[in-house]
Amino acid sequence: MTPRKSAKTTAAPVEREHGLHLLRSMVRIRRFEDKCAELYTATKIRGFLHLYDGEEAVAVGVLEALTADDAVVATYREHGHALVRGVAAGAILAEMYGRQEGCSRGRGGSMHLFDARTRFYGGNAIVGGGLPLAVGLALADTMQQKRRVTCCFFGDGAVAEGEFHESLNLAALWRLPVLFVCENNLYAMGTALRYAQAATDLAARAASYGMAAAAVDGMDVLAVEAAAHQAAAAIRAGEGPQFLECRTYRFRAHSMYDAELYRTRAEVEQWKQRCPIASFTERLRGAGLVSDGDLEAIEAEVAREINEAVAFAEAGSLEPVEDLTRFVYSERRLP
Amino acid sequence: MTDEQIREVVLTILRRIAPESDPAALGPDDNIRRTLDIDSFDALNFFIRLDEELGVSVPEADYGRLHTLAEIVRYLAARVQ
Amino acid sequence: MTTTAGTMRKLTYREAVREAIREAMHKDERVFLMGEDVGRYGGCFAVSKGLLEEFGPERIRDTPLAESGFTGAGIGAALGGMRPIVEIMTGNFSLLAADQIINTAAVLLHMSGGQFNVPVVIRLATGGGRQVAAQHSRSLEGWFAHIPGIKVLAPATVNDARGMLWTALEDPDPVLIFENSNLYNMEGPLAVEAGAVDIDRARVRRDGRDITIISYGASLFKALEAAEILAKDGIEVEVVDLRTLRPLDEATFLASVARTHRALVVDEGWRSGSLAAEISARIMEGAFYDLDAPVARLCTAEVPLPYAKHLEEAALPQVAGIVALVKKMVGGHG
Amino acid sequence: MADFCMPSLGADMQEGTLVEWLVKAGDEVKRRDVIAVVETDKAAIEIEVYEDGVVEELVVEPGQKVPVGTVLAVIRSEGEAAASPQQRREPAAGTGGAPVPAESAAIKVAAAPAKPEPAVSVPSAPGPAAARIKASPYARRLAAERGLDLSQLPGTGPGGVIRAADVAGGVAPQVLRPGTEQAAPVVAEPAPVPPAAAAPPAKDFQAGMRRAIAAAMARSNREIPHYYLGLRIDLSRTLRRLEAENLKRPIRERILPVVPLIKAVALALGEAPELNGYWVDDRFQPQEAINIGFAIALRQGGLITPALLNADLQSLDELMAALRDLITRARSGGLRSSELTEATVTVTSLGDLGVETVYGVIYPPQVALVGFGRIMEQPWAENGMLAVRPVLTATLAADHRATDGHRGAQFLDALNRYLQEPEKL
Repeated sequence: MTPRKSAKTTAAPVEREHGLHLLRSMVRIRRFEDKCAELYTATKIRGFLHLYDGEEAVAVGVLEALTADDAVVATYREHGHALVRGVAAGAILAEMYGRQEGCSRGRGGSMHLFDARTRFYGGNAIVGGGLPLAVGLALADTMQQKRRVTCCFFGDGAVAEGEFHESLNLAALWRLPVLFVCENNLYAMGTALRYAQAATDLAARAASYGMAAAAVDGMDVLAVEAAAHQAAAAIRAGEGPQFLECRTYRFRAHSMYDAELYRTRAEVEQWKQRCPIASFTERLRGAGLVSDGDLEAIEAEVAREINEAVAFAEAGSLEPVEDLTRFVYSERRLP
Repeated sequence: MTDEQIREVVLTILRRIAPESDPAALGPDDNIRRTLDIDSFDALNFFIRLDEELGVSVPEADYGRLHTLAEIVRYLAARVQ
Repeated sequence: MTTTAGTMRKLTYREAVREAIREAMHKDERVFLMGEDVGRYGGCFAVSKGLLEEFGPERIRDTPLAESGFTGAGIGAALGGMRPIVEIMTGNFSLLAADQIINTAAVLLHMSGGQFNVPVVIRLATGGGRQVAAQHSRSLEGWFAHIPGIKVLAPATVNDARGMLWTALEDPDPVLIFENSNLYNMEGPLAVEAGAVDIDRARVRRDGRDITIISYGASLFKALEAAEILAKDGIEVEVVDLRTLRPLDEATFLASVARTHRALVVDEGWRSGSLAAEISARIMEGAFYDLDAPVARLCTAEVPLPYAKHLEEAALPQVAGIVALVKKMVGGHG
Repeated sequence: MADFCMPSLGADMQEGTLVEWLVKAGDEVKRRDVIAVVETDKAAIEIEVYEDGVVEELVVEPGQKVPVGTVLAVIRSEGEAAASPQQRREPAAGTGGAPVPAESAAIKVAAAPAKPEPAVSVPSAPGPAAARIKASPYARRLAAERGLDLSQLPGTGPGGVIRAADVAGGVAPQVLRPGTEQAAPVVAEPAPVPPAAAAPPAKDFQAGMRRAIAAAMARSNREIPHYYLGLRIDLSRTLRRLEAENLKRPIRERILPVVPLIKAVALALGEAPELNGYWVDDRFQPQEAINIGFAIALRQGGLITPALLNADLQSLDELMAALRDLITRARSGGLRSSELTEATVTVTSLGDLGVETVYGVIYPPQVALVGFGRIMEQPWAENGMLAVRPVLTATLAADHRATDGHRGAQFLDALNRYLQEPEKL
């Protein structure tokens, strides 16, 4: 099998409401991450904090292709995925505050957001570690004749891990319903893809395992959405796992701060010109689908949501220290 | 069973119960409890052994009548076939 | 449970494990077995021989040599509602799957604040003594017993080999079952109606008053054999079979030590940072004032296990060594 | 040379008064010989030496009070050459004029073997009393519970470690033999001494037990402010019931009167839990289990108080069986050390010997001892009627730190109540 051609950016027509919805989703992520950065500097949030600025189109576009029944396995840069998947902003923020109202009761923090209701399986912070998990979830679905998709996000760094190759092989071998989404932001922490991989065409490498693979412009939410829909449809049609490489870029440091010695300001600025939110806004505006009033309304709505989330997190309570050793083993037997 | 045999059995039992003492030196009319420093547990064990060896079951009420070797031998002689 | 001699039968440890798998698969259709060579080959140790024919390739699932991948897939499948039994051919290879076991299975419940439990069962052959040299003779169960979030079982008897699997499958959390490969051929009695057993408690396998030997797995039988020999010298050894290495049932061995006042831990792991070290420490913490002698440990010599038979035997805990050590501990002058 | 030091005869002992020397310079001494008497706060205690050798010098004079660890005397090991005058300081005043001891030392030098042992045979460690005592944790606990001084116990474990069996006072016969002393080089002495290991164990054992009892009772007397209460109890109901019961039974299953007494004590303690436990670390530590230490006299002397565990929960038959088992084993040396340490209270019954009233000494760290005298027929007035009844005097010796007389009285009252309702025992 050969990689599909990159889905070209098209001026695909988009319904106004849907366009506003996609835009709103991306803005929610961006503003949420901004708030996280602010709260981190105010020491409200501690630990590692990996922000998603610049990559919003990937999470928003891909998750559009999933139904409520499907499962999501994400990485440690997963605030946006959780948010778009439907985990409440307040619960995510409370998690980062270490409050028991957090979506993981304050046990996980920024890197380990979990939510059973939306089948959001983390929040996995071992690079490559989420892939076998996704394969297993898909295996379970297959064995139980459940026609669901498990969508697994990972970065370009994961491609170097053995678990990437083991998982792709297993999924292809057993024709499991996994949507592998590689968020290729060109850097594994601070090591550029070209310094880590002999072959940098990741879709081609995935294809070598015998699965359909495509690369898409990860800065274009419509392109991502279209590719994801296509891949998900193929999976649901029983064609086995699909691989989607989303070429994207992170605007901020790897974690909260790094010296960014590994890339130039100019490079960052160049990518910022392709900001998925700004470019999509322009397209909507150009098509006459949004007004300034719409944008203001979105911003106001998002600001309100975030303010409420901050208030929720601030008001959250600390889990009693006596409960420290809970959730090491289950408190109930299995049914 | 002769008195001598009975006496020998009694002394053997006493030796087992009170090995630190010397039942052989016991005079026929010495108070056994006092001479051999026998307490009520020893006494009970003594009567249990008697029962085992000679088949004579001494009722509790008779304990008070048996203080000396002579008394015991006489008592047993009347009851051993 | 009372059984009469008439309802007992003999079978090997291997057969007991196989029966346990078979029964579990009949009982619960969510149960399946996956691992390297479990299907067409019949299992490296022939444990799953015949099961492929009975259950088919979906449920007796051969995997590529990708320990992390298929162990992780087992974990994911458990998360997705199945009850997988993952066979990692030997504990040595578990190192390739350690990320999935330790970084995923053991922590998901906690990281998710109690939302996602992982009811996976992972079976691993363990132990030395078969001249398969350094890379195939490790006893890493003590390592895994270090990790909160998983349970670690070490069935020694045929009864436990038969009964622990189902209990493990019913457990909501990841359970690792270390089967000592030297035991697979061991024959033992099993009640016809034998079923699941608990995985919570250690067992006193032999009563004694002079010293407690704490052991598990294949070493248990060395301890019991040593106890027989020592009994002829009037030394009554109490032998505790840990059965579950995590969580440790310390109440049982502490109570035993409180009775005997001496403790020897026989552990096939290496001594430094070992399970034996943990047990020693627990005894210090929980039974210090009952100790009449320092706690002793008999572990594998701190070398990678050599191939040559005499060297391998010298490296592993043996009956003679147990006997000598116990005599030294119980005897008058050390 | 070895120093013979003021021993520590209890953790709380800081100093002691040398009362008397039982040896003089030049005397030969053997390990375990008593060579001095030391007075502590309350008791005069005989002190043994732990070396075979010759008294080189008495350093401290009788009447002097010195801290623990002070050198009282210097003992020259057997086979060791006497110190040359320039190595030794001058003998202390009071042991005679300077030339005389110097001369006697010279004579000893002449008597020493031709081949002097190298100096390494001289223990360089401080004397035995000052040396850190090696004892197992369990042995330490046992010794503390029984009020024994570790320095007085022989260590038979590896390297001379004191183990539980040593504390139990030779209960386990195989550990009686001390085998760890530095084997003194055998020298051609006029009267060859048998190796220490050949000393008759029974005597050692008795002496050890005597010392153990001495230490415990001295400590009790020193530390525990006792108070005593007594009550005469009509035993007719209990005895009548027992006789009726025994009449139905073969001898083997008969129950002795002391058994219901013990049971009644156990039940009464349930109503007075402040009497059941230990005084440790300046506070009373109640014990949930009621384990009755029953004092058993040994015919060869001494006594031993193994415990009847959970006596309140056992039937009379079970208690009788347990008691018989304990007594048999106590007298044949088959007790387990744990049985000697778990008592939470002690019962002493001296009625067999005709004693009317027992005034007990509490066994530390316990806080109470119940004593029973002889059951005697006595005139007894009840409801205005005079009758002859079997009557027993029960006494309570209790630790005033833990309880007051009021509580003790409640206990005796409960005891009496249970003995009037033998069907409840």
